[in-house]
Amino acid sequence: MIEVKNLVKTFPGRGGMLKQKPVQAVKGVDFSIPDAGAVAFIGESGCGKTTIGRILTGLETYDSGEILYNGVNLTDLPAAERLERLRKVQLIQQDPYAALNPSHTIYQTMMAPLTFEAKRQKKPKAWMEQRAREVLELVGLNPNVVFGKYPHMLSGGQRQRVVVARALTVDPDVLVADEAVSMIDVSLRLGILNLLFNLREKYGIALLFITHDVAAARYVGQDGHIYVIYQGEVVEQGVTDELIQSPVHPYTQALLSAVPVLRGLESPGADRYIPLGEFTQEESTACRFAPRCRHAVDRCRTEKPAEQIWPGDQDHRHTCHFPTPRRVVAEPLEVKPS
Amino acid sequence: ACGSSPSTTSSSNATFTTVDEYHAISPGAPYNPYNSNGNTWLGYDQWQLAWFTNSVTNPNNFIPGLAASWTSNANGTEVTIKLQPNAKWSNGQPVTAQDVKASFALAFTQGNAQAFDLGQVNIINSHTVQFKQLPGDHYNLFLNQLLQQTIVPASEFAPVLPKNVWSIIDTAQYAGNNSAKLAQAKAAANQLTALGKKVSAYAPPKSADLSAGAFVLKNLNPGEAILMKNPDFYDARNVKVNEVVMRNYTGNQQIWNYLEAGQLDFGPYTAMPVNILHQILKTKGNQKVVTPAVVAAGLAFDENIYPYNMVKVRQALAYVINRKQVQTVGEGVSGIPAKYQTGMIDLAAKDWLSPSQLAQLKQYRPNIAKATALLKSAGFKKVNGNWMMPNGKPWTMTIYTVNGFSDWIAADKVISTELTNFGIPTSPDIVSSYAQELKDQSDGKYAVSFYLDALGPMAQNAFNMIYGTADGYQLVGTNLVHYPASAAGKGNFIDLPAEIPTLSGKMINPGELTHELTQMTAVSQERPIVQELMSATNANLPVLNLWNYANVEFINTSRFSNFPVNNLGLIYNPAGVWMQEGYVVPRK
Amino acid sequence: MSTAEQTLTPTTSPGAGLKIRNLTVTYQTDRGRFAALKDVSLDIRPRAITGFIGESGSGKTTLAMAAMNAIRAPGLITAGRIESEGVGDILKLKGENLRRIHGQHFGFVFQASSNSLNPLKRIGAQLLDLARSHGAKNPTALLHEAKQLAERMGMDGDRVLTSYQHELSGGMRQRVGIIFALLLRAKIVILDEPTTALDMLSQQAVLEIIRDIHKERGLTTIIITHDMGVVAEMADRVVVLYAGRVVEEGATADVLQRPMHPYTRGLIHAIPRITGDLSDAQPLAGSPPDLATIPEKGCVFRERCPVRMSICDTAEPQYQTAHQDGLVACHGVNAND
Amino acid sequence: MREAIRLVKRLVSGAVMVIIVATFTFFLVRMMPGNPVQAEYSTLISRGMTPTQAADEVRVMYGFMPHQSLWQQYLHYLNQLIHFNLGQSISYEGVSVMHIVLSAAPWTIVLVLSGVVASFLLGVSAGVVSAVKRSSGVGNFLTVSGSLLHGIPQFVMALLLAFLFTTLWPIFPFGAPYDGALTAGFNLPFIGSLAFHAILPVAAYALSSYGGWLLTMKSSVVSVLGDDFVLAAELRGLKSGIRFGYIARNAILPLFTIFALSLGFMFGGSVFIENIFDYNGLGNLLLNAINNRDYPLMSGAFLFITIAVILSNIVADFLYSVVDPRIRRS
Amino acid sequence: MIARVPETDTPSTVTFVKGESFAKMAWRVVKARPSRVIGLAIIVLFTLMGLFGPLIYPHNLPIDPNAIYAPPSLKYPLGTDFEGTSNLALVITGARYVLFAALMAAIFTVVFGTGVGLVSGYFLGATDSILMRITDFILTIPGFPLLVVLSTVWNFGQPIAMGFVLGITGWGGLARAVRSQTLSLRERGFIEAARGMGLPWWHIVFREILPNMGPYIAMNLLVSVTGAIYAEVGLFYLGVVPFHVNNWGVMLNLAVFTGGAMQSPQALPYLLAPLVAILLLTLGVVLFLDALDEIFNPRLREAA
Ligand SMILES: Nc1ncnc2c1ncn2[C@@H]1O[C@H](COP(=O)(O)OP(=O)(O)OP(=O)(O)O)[C@@H](O)[C@H]1O
Ligand SMILES: Nc1ncnc2c1ncn2[C@@H]1O[C@H](COP(=O)(O)OP(=O)(O)OP(=O)(O)O)[C@@H](O)[C@H]1O
Ligand SMILES: [Mg+2]
Ligand SMILES: [Mg+2]
Repeated sequence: MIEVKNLVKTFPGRGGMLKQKPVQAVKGVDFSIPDAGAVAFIGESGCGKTTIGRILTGLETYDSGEILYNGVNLTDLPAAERLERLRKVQLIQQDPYAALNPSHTIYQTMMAPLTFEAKRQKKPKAWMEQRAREVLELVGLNPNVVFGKYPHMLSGGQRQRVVVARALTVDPDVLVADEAVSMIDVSLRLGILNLLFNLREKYGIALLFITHDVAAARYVGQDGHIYVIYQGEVVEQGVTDELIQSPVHPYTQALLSAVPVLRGLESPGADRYIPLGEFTQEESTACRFAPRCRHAVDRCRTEKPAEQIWPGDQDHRHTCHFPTPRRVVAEPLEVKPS
Repeated sequence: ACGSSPSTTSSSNATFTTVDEYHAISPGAPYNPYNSNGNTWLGYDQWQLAWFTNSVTNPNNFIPGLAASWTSNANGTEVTIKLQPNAKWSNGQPVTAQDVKASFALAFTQGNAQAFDLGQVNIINSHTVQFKQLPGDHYNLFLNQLLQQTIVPASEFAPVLPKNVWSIIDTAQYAGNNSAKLAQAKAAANQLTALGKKVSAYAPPKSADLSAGAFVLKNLNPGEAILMKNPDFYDARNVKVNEVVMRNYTGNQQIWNYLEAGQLDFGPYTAMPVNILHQILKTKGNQKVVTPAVVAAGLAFDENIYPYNMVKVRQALAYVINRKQVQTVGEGVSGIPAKYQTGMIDLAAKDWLSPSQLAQLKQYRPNIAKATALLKSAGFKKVNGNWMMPNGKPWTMTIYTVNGFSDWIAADKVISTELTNFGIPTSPDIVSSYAQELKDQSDGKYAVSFYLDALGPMAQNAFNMIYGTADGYQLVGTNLVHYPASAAGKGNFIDLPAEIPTLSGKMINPGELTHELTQMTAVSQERPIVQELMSATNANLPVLNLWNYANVEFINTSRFSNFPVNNLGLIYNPAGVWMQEGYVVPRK
Repeated sequence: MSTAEQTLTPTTSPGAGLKIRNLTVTYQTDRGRFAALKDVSLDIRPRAITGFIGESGSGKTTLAMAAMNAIRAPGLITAGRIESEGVGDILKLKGENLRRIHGQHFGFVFQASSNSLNPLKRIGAQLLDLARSHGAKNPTALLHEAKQLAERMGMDGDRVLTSYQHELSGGMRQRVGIIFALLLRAKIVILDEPTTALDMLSQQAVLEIIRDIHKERGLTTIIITHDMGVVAEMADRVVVLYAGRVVEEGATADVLQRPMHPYTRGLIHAIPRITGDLSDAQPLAGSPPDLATIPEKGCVFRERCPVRMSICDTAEPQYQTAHQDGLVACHGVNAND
Repeated sequence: MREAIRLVKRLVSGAVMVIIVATFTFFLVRMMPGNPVQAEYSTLISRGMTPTQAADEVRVMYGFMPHQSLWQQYLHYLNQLIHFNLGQSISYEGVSVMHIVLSAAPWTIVLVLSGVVASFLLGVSAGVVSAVKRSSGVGNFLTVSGSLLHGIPQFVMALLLAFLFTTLWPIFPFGAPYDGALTAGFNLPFIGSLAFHAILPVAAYALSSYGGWLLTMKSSVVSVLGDDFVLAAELRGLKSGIRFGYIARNAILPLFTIFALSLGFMFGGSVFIENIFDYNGLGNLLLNAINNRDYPLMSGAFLFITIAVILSNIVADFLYSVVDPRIRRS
Repeated sequence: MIARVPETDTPSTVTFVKGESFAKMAWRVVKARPSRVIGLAIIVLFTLMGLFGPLIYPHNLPIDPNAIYAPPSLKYPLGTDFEGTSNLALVITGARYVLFAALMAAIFTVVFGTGVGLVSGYFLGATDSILMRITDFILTIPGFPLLVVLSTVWNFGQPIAMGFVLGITGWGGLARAVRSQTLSLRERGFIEAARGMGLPWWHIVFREILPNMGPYIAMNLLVSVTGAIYAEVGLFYLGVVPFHVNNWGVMLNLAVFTGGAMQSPQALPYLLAPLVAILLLTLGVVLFLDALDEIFNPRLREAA
């Protein structure tokens, strides 16, 4: 169980003495990942999803807010113990090729963390290889086949499986999957999603799924939670299918509209709408989405909306002055095979 | 007729091309003979009172320069010179006694005049000057060194010479016991040093490259200096050369290049291997001129270091080292294997010794059997082909020599091979500089090392190399003092016993005898002492001479004729001096 | 918006079709020479949007490049003919003639992430280079048109023209790429994975623009992608490639609704869907094809095929008509009929 | 404004570096064994002077030898530095180091600048050819010859050329930077002679660094050729001239900094070439200073080179940000 | 609720092969082109020379005053020097000092350079600033003159001292390059992954980052070997450092400055012998370099 309260992260501008403008990447985000639960972050490029994921895995520091890992704030712990606990949160990166050391064989890649794990747990040498085989089989790879190979000799899907297997060597409680399938070939994508789902189901590993592909998010956590992030803030959250079916924030609606429609198999949602323009990074004290919102009125441009609960659903929250549920996602058509 | 000559500069027959072996061209350096880079050339546009003929027995044999004649009193402590009556600077002004006196003041600032105990300089008349040694001293090379001083125009150096320079010199020369005066003397000496610094840094105005010599500097660039005949030179009518081109060089090979190309009318002594010599002599017109050089290369032994304290060991080594072979490899061109081990060059030995005395000298011809016998008698043993010392330890040697002295390095390698083959594992080692070597030697760091020896032409200088500071004898004030080898920084490393035997077995004190030589004014007085020292050196071998140097110089006769090839005393001097004597005539 | 339309409409460039016959392209590699495309025959219909779909390495880019006769070493077109209206057999073109059709007949748009613009020159200057290379009579008019196109795509035209490539975001670069492809009124516009590196919103925006302009100019458009969603959303017709072979071709709706090749079927089933039953989706078995390990004989898909038969091991399936005007290459289809 | 602040910052840090280098070299050169007096003494001896005479001669030099403690000397040196004074040379008695260095610099510049420029132009053009034709015979030949030439050390090249063209076939003059009969100045014969004499040393320099440029340029061009925008330019049907411009400009960028730096290091002279061809440039000067243990001259020459390098670095940086828009700010 | 089966892509019948040994693989890569084999052969030849050369000759090489500067003959294949010693023997026995010093120099360069570059690029911050200032400093000071000065300050009796001096002046460029590579590598996924796994810094730096710079470092090692040979031979050639031992630079120096090889063809073999040795070694390195990339980069060498 990870609880995050009011997380804020500002990147100092780069360039030494003459700094560029600082970037406020995360502006006070609250969320929690229940044990064995699934949480998805969706939002467009640059909204701060990766930053949150990296903070959670300890790869990035944060400015303020609180992160409780099983109720413990890690900043209070001595460094060694903090690292120990952070290892329970593992990151699965977007690019499986970059995530594997090209000069190491899969065997070497697997052994690196296991050597330290064995030392920590005072396990014999034989345990290491056995454990490596175990996790590789768990992710659906044949250790005998892949051990001697270099990453470039594997397909994208296999690589991503190796990455997951490596993460599993440290017995993580949480996997943070940052765009974990967007670089995987279509035909293999579903396999990885499947794998993640299984890990959750079978081994109780919680999942933070970061993506801009809503369908994929739905696939690993139908019963989980989706957080829609816009410019470093959560603009809407809710249980996955709930949120997909009846989003109330125009930004969520735009995101969902953008999911391609499989013409012939689906018909587009009635209220589908795609904003054409490039979005501006201008700081605004009012609703940040107002400049791009087709429904914005004067109030949106002057007053910042507070977080509200959508009536009737305790889990469904949003920050919109004029929340309106709209049907934007595609509807499946009944197709009769000829 | 010379159209085919490859000379790059002027086609004029009267252009004489040479290099100055002591002197690289430094554009930007002042026209000042006291500056170590100063662009003046001795024997061309820088002129001395007279020119030494390098005689081994007569230090006072000179060719007149600016001094037309000179006289000295019986014990040589007073000298009077008469200047050439029509000596002029190149601006037409006469060279006067004033110039001479100023030049000697300048010599004091450079420390030169003190070296020969110069006391007073008195102007007798505009062309006559009298010199006196310091009261009480009689240094026998007084005249010799005095005549070799360069004369510069007083007017030129007036800006750097204070009016009271002579009173400073006088104060500095106080040698009594009055401590106040001693302090003043010290201060004055410092003042002179400071002056010396000013003088050598001084750049006379560019307009006045004044010369009293045969030539005047006309033009200078990093590659060449061009000197024109000085029409105001006192012997100008003797000089048949219109222009001298002084080539710059940064290394010997460049001189070899010039010589091979036949570009040099005179090539001064340059170290070179035999193959280059042959190459040079192949070029049309090139001709070799050999004059003796009064210096030898030797090995010095530190007798503080076991086993070199044993005469038999040194002698045995002399029998093992094949000096002919060493010379062939080391100094094939200008070396002559040392025959008599007398502490002087062999030519000097012939001059100083009678034929019967010569015959008595041991020649230490290569003889392994003798060496073996000597060592065995000294308690050495040969085990597995290598010698063990009487103390039971194996005998190995390191022979030190100096970086950049290629003849020594080559010789060192040959000697090492010879000794190793003889059963003494030996390796050469190379020290960064000669100064470093001298310092390390005097600090007793080397058992065996290369040494410049038999430095003459004067006997006293030659023996001083062995029996002077190197053996612990130093002049403090007017007293000869002996420092033991243990005295730090005093330089005694040869450390002979107080008395050593001559060949006839007579025990002599070489340090004292050597000092006595400096007091002698006549050759006849010196001869018995020199003979005893030679004999003792031959018997004891404190230094083993390897070869005597010769000056191998080159002339090219295709553009000029009438070189003073048979006048060894003259040809020892720069070519400008030959021209003063009427030599060197352009071919038509 | 309306002003832009006015200037753009007068000269529409009616798209041209492509007739590809028996095209074989090989690559020389350290491991030998492989056919990246083998005996491909295909018609690209004029004024339609055709989608090329297939896994990585299936030969989509190679096909597009070959269509423009732009295969470079170590690749080699070893056989085939490609005809297009007005230019004849493209594979016979050389030198200046070939250069001229690049840009004038074909417009090519690179992937968003790739740097298809000279990093050292401003966009405007590069547009002028383009104009000069194709002998445009009035380069400034062209610039003006580019600016309008940019505004039309939701960008600030002046800013874009005076920008360097690195000053633009991925979505903007992609749009600029499209401007370059359109400016010379190319008849056939080929977009290689135009949206792969973009997020959903930018992707939809770019697709939207492509669709509009395609319609407006009557272009022939080819979209290369491995995202079935993009094809489904955009294309009139879809070409499915597998290991250098066209395995199925037909009208998009037909292919999506009634895929005939087991590979196509697998692909469609492997799409995570935003609605509907999750268990409908099934991953495709096996790994993507590797040209080096492709069997010499027989069907290239058989290792992953759920309906493999013994004939698949020996004979390569031939093209046969399907979906009325499309085609499919599968022994299984034959058996079903 | 930003640029200005950046420039000032660079200059300040450059100045700090100069002080550090000055300090370092000051102490380093004084750690060298031997001293100017010893060195001079050695020289005199090896010229054949008797040790006594030589000792007399060098005694004067003690006057030049600093008697203060090393620390005092250092402070004095720094104080001089701040006043742009590099002190006085020991071996060139009484001449200021600045004067010596400045009079040596032109020789180096004539020699090395033409060498650097010639090798750069040659190397870069050959690099382009060898990249474009990399699978043909010409390309292979250029690449192989480049690697081999790159492998030959400069002094070997210089010796080789000198041997071939002054001794074996005496086509070129040797041993002086110009014909001695001429007067230095802006007159045609002088400049002509200067150029004629410079042919061999410049060729030696250029040949030994040509390979480096060739290889760098080749790999740069090859990597640019693989860039997408090159393919894009082709597929847009850009004329080959324009395309070549694209490639060339992008490929030469990475070489630009190296070129600027080598211009800076140019002030270090080329010890070997100057030595072998007898130019009184900075390289020879420094070598002589080292041999003579002329501390002020050594420190001064080091400092001069360092300043040149630092300045060229700064200039390179700024020029780079001019030619590469990606570096430019705001 | 949803039925999903974990799939395994291949049956587990194949047994795990760890792959061929490094040496085997390297040899396979070298064998692929004759030029590489020649390069390797040359390098091996010189290595053997350095290792065993001095052993096959007596400590003091025999001299022959009757064959000074002898031309090449059966007895003296490369002619003789100023004392009639075989040039071939000189080249062979001289190889040890030259090569060992050069190897030492290269090792110092590479160890300093990669060490500083790695640490600086990985830790960034103050460590980086300090190390980079030092690197700038090394880069700013003119190399060769500094080398001359340093080489007089240190004593050069041992090749290791020579190597150290050469190394200490030459690591700046490599440190810079390694740092920038480290900077780019440290942003790469697998480094982040390793950090996320809680692996210690030294593991990340030396086991994850370093192997990826293998070809680069190996190439630098070879190139600095030749660079060091030139610098070293150059120093001896100029004669600015005292020499105690026979080596190629000393040969060049003696050939040119005392043998007059430039002036007389007689001494030419004495000059050419070490020169040819240097050129040959250069050639060997140039030819062999080509194989390095493939040896160290698994992507470039495809298992057959
Ligand atoms: N190290 C950094 N330094 C400065 N700014 C950064 C840094 N990392 C991220 N940012 C900025 O923070 C913001 C959020 O970035 P983040 O990577 O979290 O976005 P994201 O939602 O993951 O985007 P994408 O979908 O493109 O991956 C962006 O504006 C980005 O430019
Ligand atoms: N330059 C090349 N050298 C060698 N092989 C190549 C080259 N370019 C492509 N190939 C090979 O040709 C085959 C088809 O490549 P192509 O780029 O057309 O595939 P693609 O379908 O576009 O894949 P992607 O989706 O990854 O872009 C691949 O197996 C690829 O490895
Ligand atoms: Mg991200
Ligand atoms: Mg592709």
